[in-house]
Amino acid sequence: MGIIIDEDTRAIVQGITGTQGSFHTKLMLEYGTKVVAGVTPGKGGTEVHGVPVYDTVKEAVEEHEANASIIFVPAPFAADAALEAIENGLKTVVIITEHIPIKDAVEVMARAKERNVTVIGPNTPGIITPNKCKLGIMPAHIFKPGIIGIASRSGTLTYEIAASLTRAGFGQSTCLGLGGDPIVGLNFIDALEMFRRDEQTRAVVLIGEIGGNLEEIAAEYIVKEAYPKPVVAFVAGKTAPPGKRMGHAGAIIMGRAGTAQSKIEAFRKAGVPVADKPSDIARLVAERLGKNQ
Amino acid sequence: MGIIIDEDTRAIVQGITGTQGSFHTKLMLEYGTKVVAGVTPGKGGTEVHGVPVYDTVKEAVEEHEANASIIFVPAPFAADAALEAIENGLKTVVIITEHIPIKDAVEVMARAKERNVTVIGPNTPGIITPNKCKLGIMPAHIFKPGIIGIASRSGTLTYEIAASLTRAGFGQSTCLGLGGDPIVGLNFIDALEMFRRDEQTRAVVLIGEIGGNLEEIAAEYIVKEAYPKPVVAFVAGKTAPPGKRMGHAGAIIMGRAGTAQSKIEAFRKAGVPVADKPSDIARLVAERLGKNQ
Amino acid sequence: MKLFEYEAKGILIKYGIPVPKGVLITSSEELDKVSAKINPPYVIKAQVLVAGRGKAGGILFAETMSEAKDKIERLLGSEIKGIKVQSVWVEEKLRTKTELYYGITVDRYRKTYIILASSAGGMEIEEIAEKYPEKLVKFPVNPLEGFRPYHARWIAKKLGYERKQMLELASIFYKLYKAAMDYDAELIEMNPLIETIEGNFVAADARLIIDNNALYRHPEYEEHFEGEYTKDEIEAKRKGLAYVKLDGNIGIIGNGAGLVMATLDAVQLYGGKPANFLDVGGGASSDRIAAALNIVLSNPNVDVVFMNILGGITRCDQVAMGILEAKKRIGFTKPMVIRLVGTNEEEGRKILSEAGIHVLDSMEEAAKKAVEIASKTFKR
Amino acid sequence: MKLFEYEAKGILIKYGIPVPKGVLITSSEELDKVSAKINPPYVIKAQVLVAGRGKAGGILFAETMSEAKDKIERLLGSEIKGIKVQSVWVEEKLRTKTELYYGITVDRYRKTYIILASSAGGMEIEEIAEKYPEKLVKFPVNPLEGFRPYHARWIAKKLGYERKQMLELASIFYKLYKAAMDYDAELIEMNPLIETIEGNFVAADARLIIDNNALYRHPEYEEHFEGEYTKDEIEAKRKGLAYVKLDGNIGIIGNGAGLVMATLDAVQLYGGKPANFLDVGGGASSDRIAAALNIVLSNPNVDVVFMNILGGITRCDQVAMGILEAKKRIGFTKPMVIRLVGTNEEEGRKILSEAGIHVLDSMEEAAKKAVEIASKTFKR
Repeated sequence: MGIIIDEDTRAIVQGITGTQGSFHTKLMLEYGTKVVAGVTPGKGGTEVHGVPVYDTVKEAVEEHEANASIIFVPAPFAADAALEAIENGLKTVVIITEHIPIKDAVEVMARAKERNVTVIGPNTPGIITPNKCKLGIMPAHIFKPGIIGIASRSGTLTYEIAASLTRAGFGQSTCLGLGGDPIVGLNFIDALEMFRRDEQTRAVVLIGEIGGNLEEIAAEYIVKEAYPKPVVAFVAGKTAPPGKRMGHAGAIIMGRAGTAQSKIEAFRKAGVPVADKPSDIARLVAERLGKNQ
Repeated sequence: MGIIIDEDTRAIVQGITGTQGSFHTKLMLEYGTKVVAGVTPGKGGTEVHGVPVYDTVKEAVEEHEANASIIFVPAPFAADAALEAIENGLKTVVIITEHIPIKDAVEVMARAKERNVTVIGPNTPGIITPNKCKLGIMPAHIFKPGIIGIASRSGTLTYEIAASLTRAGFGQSTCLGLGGDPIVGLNFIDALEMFRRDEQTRAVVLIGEIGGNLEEIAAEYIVKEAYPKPVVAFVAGKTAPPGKRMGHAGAIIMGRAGTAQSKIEAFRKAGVPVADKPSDIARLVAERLGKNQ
Repeated sequence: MKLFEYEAKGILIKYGIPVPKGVLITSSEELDKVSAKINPPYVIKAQVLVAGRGKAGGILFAETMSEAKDKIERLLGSEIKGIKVQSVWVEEKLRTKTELYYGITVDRYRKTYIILASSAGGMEIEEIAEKYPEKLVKFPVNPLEGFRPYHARWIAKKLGYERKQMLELASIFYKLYKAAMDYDAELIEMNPLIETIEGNFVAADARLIIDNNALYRHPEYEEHFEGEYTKDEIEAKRKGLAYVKLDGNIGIIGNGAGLVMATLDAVQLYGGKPANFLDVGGGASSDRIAAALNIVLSNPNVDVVFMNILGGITRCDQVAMGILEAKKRIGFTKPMVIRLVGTNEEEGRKILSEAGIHVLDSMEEAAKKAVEIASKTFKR
Repeated sequence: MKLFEYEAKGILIKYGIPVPKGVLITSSEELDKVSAKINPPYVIKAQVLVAGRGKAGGILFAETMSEAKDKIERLLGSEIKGIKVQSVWVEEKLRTKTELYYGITVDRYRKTYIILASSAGGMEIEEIAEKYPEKLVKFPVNPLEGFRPYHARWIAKKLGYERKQMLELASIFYKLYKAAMDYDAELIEMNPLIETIEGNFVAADARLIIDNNALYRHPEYEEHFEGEYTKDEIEAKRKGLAYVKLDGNIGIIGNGAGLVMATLDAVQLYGGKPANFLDVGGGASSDRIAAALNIVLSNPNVDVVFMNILGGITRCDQVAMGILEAKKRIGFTKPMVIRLVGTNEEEGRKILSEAGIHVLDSMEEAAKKAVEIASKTFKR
């Protein structure tokens, strides 16, 4: 099981001929992901690691059955690539690209909603369902199949936590990078909803950071729905000063909104233990799973 | 019966405080149309012929049950008024206004389609279901209830033909002005579809003119569907020179397309008799009805 | 509103679409501009807003500057299809490999803009559609999604181009759509859009018609707009009348475009020839009626005026007063046939009959009568 | 990128939104401009990009020109919240009836722009939301339909205005949305938007933050952009690094924004104080690592550098080489704590241990160590 992607995911890679696109196509193929085609305008007719390249998504999906896309296209063209994927019927679109303007992202998300498309990112490491499918750029070896669902706004911090969970014997059902931008396709609630329905997932780890109030909204949701699976959280940015962007476009404290303190408090009120440091997550998960059984 | 409007139509008038809006509100009320509210931005709280006026459609529909709108708003603001009506759930929108830019009309029609809204016009005299409801500016006394459905791209020419039908003893189920612009909400096929389903309608009169190819497409449809009710047509503009706009924005022969000859030929091929002059319509209808019975 | 080729090309340049290097010449004093800016051979094109300009001798070629001078001078001041040539566009002659067609227009049935493209260009789109239907790419633009770069690439591929050429072509297509939307184009065409033997793409001819109803958003063309019409037509437009001059001798006035067209048709059916189309529009005042009569009668070919009014919003008494007003003001003596029914019909008839003017009931009867009078006075 | 008040107001003017008459003064030589352009009383506002400027003494009032001169000169060259005042905006003081709030920002949860409006303005939006929740109008804009004039009218009515005032306000709201979209605003605010005692509406203060990711669409602000940052921060940005200076003594470098934030948090958890945030991003080359070290070490407060690398796309051998490169180039002697795991971990460790640099496995262990070193060398 796991969520969103699995053995039946058949992906195209948009921007496949670029350095990143080509490199990660190779890694995804090695992991067993079914990459059926690539798209780079002007490079139609070539091949990348044995994957045929097309000029347009329309041509690619006419020739190959595909249901997902992963996008490595540079920021000024990435939203357009996403719209092309959406318009051509791909149901999961992972946008790795960062630095996409907000206005463009807003349009992509609205169009995706209209067409019932799941967008992951932008500015995400992607998604992995260990040993089944990887649509992303994460180092695969730190993951192993298991019962923990992870949803995160961060990249390397997620690897840090996933690796420590794996070391502690907790594999993952799916690890989902929501993306580090203010506007991303999925939020914590979407992830919680999907992990709730996923039988393989027995506990959920949420990795938040400063900026926005999606953590607070998730905490509300957990209370309101009496969320049936244990949830453990980590929030990065306790030391961040207001008004300064901490790397991610989405990681900024504006006025009084978006502080780590507010998020941690909200989680704790909702009965979600919040780890002080990444290495505490595995212990908290073990405790909660013990409690729940 | 009749199509689109009836006794249950509850209309708001957008642009009700203008000269045309106010005058025709009076005439529509006198005809028995249920005009439940009016909208003119900046005139909220006033009244026109006893009809309460609001600043926004949202307020009007919150206070009054309404399902239709008729728009008398000046051209630069008319498309916006139509979008306001569409967004606020009104299911029939009649746009009397002429001179609306094509680009604006295109947007209105696309939005209407998305929300399943019937748009009549722009640049239309409106629609009348005799003795039941009138959403338009046509002189009411020339119509009487009966079995003829009329769909027309013209205004006064329609009155000419409706009056001669009435004089000949043929009343009308509904008389629908499609509008004189290149982009209008309903075309002849839409009208034919609706008249086909309407039990009261036993014959259909189509009044076309030069410009575009909607008459040709209607003729094709009549053949393809073996249209079950008699259809009689008139086409204005046999003497029109190419490249000159004959009053209506939609009435123009561009290159080889849109001539009256092409339309008349298409109708005749489809077995639809085409009247040489308006006064012949009644005779042709009588003949066809005789033949059909 | 139609733009001149050189204006349309100016807009293309603004959007980054390649056009041949060229210069506008309005008098023989400016001939030096040509050699200063462009090398031979030359294409010399009369700037007139008529279709079929090429076949009518409006496009000439010159191998040398002196040949070009001769031809420019010959073209300037000549007439193409009855239109005086006020200016000439001289441009470099490119070495053409292929002529393409690319245009954006309105699809009435689909209620949207549609893109038409073909690898066979240089002739009218209807001819392309007839002769090479398999080469015609039709792409209706979804109004809610717009025209995207990937749509442009798909069309460029459909035309048979690959790699860099495909990208270049797609970029031109995308820019043209932007221009079309920004300028409220009813029609925008590059025909031919040529592929040079070097493999580049250049819009060798350009056509742009701006939606008249959207002209208020493009005030820079207000003056231009008037240049396209005759003096009478401008005068009519100012008064809120729609007037089109034709070549017969029966002046026609009516209310409503469809009715006026049908009136013209009826006149022709009975053997007459309309001198014009004139729609007074809805709810015309006596003043507007008088103005209409004035304009129609200013055409010396008019032998009889046929006025066909079906009063809805328009009131017959206002029409009657307008007729008397015009009679008084311009004192015309030409015969009139008046058909007047509808709102306030009684009052209108009374006003006219008191002034000794006879009014008819039926449009057909009135048309017959007008033709009868016209045929008696027909001089040419 | 934050614009100065006077820049934001310049944009509002361009869109036809009323703002008080004003003039920018950058030196005391320009003081004459004030009396030439505006009548007293005056509002004098320091142009600094900090929140809470008013409370920090950055907004002064003057009844007469001579009073204004004094205050302008006092403000110019002073510091507001540690920022030097380079310019002062002087404007007419309007007679205020009501202060409103109106702003457009991003709604992350709804994934769209949202309009926030309140008949209680002049304080921060969070304060309005807390104190007068019933007066706060929230209007999320449907991205596929856009913000329409009728939406603007509905909001204006919700704020309690009728007739001409409602229309005027709605027109301002509509124009501001256009400005927000055209300028890729992440936040645009008129606060206060004042209703004068004459009943007109004027944007007394304006704030505009342009989405950094969209700056490539607004090249006119490229230079401006750099003005907002310290020299180090600009240097970092040029190298593709995200750097934020803080006030501690432990220099921190890591890969990935979340990981670096968590590293800062861990240092603080163990009682240390971070000197900065520095994210080298994904796939950093040895060159970028060296540049990162260079920037962090240019801060004289730094007593120890803690580098926390979890190699995914980033390769540990590249990181190791970058460290050696930096050591060679800038010859630093400050102590370093290095945590290095992930892709090519073995190679990286080997390179460093051969150079005598010790590498740790665990982030927490490394954080503790860094704090320990820093507390020993902490001087202030």
